[in-house]
Amino acid sequence: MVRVQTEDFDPGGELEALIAGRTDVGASVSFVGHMRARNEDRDVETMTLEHYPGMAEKVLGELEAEAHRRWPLQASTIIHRVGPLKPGDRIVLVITASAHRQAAFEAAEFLMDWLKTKAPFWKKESGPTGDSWVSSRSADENAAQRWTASPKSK
Amino acid sequence: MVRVQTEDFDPGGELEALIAGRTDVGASVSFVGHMRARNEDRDVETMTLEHYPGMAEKVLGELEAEAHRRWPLQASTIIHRVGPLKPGDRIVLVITASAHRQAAFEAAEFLMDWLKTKAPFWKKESGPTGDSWVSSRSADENAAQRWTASPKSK
Amino acid sequence: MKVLYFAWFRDRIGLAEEEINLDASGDQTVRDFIGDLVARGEGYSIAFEDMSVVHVALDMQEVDHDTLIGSASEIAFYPPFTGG
Amino acid sequence: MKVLYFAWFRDRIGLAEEEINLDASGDQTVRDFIGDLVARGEGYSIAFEDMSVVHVALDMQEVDHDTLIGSASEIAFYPPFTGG
Repeated sequence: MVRVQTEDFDPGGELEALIAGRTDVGASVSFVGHMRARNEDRDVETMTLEHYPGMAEKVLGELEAEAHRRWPLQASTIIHRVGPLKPGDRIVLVITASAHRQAAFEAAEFLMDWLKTKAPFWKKESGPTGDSWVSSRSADENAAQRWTASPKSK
Repeated sequence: MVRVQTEDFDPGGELEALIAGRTDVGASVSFVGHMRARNEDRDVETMTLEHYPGMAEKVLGELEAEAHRRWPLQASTIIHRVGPLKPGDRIVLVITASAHRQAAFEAAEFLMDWLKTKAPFWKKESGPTGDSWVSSRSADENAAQRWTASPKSK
Repeated sequence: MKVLYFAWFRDRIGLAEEEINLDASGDQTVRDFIGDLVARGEGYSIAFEDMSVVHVALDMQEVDHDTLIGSASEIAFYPPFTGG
Repeated sequence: MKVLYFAWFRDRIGLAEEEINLDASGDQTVRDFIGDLVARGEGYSIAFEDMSVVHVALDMQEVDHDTLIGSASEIAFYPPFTGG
């Protein structure tokens, strides 16, 4: 399940909704991205997330489908917020559920790495020194490259 | 924070309690182990978790401290349930919080791998064919071995 | 064709979207089309100054600069993604 | 010394814990002590049949079978861990 929304989300509630009543899930991994008050030595008062409506949902859906092709996942959730956020706010949620933990961990990492480099979202930071668009990080590019080969476990 | 308890836990509530009010956390990973109704082709009606009181808490505390030595974690939670559990019940919770996602992911995996092989808990499964103590899995031993070298990121 | 600008493309060009008619042949590449845009004014030429950070989607599918626009109904320009 | 048995050690021996006095010298190894336990009866000998799965903690610290018991006040026997 994929959602792009301005509202906050409830990580525990989303996990519950995803796997309630199931008795085949042995492991779930929930990743939450949170907004920090400092980023690369700059104070950030507001972060505004822009997205490409339509394409964002499409790409997240494709990433989720790819994760299910690569790992034996039983269920997954991807939620990305857009609009203005404050320090401490939740930004993104990825949940993966599987029979065993390794698939759940790997698929969650994969989804975050690819989401960062392949999904049309852009961050603008506003602080005491003005507004600026966040630059892409080479660390994120490198992390995404890890997954071009076949997965470690299946 | 480490806890061993018979009661259920609330993954979302524990995450909230762990990082509420903080603005330096950029990433949190919450792992939940859930009880499955089938394990290695056997139906399981009840799983009873036994532990070594005192030593279980001590070892979990040592594992948590080791994770904080290896990765730049800002906060963490480990909760392990004991006593009788039913299919679908939550068994274990590990939460790691860090400025960046890679440390949070790696530390959570590390904690689960070491917890499985180094913390004094034992599972007994009860099903239509009787009771039996769960055997340790070589896959868990191998997973734990990964972390004997130094961590991938710091 | 609907033309969309995201993030600092929108800031520099001063528009979130506009409608631009292509010649009907459809044999223009993305690169050709950017050339036409740059001729429209200073905002455009600043936006497309460093082509290494110009990313493009045709009908919501990422393409490279040599792709033919063909019969796409929507083209979008944006910098590298920074979500997550 | 307090002696604890967990999981199938407890089932086979039929006790969760017992108090056993060691000779005061403290120069017995874990392996020596297991030998004494096995002499106590069939439940013990079944429990300690396969020494490769006999894990031991002295005062809540895992040790190997050659460790001297010394002045430990608690010894625990258990199979490999299966929590998590």
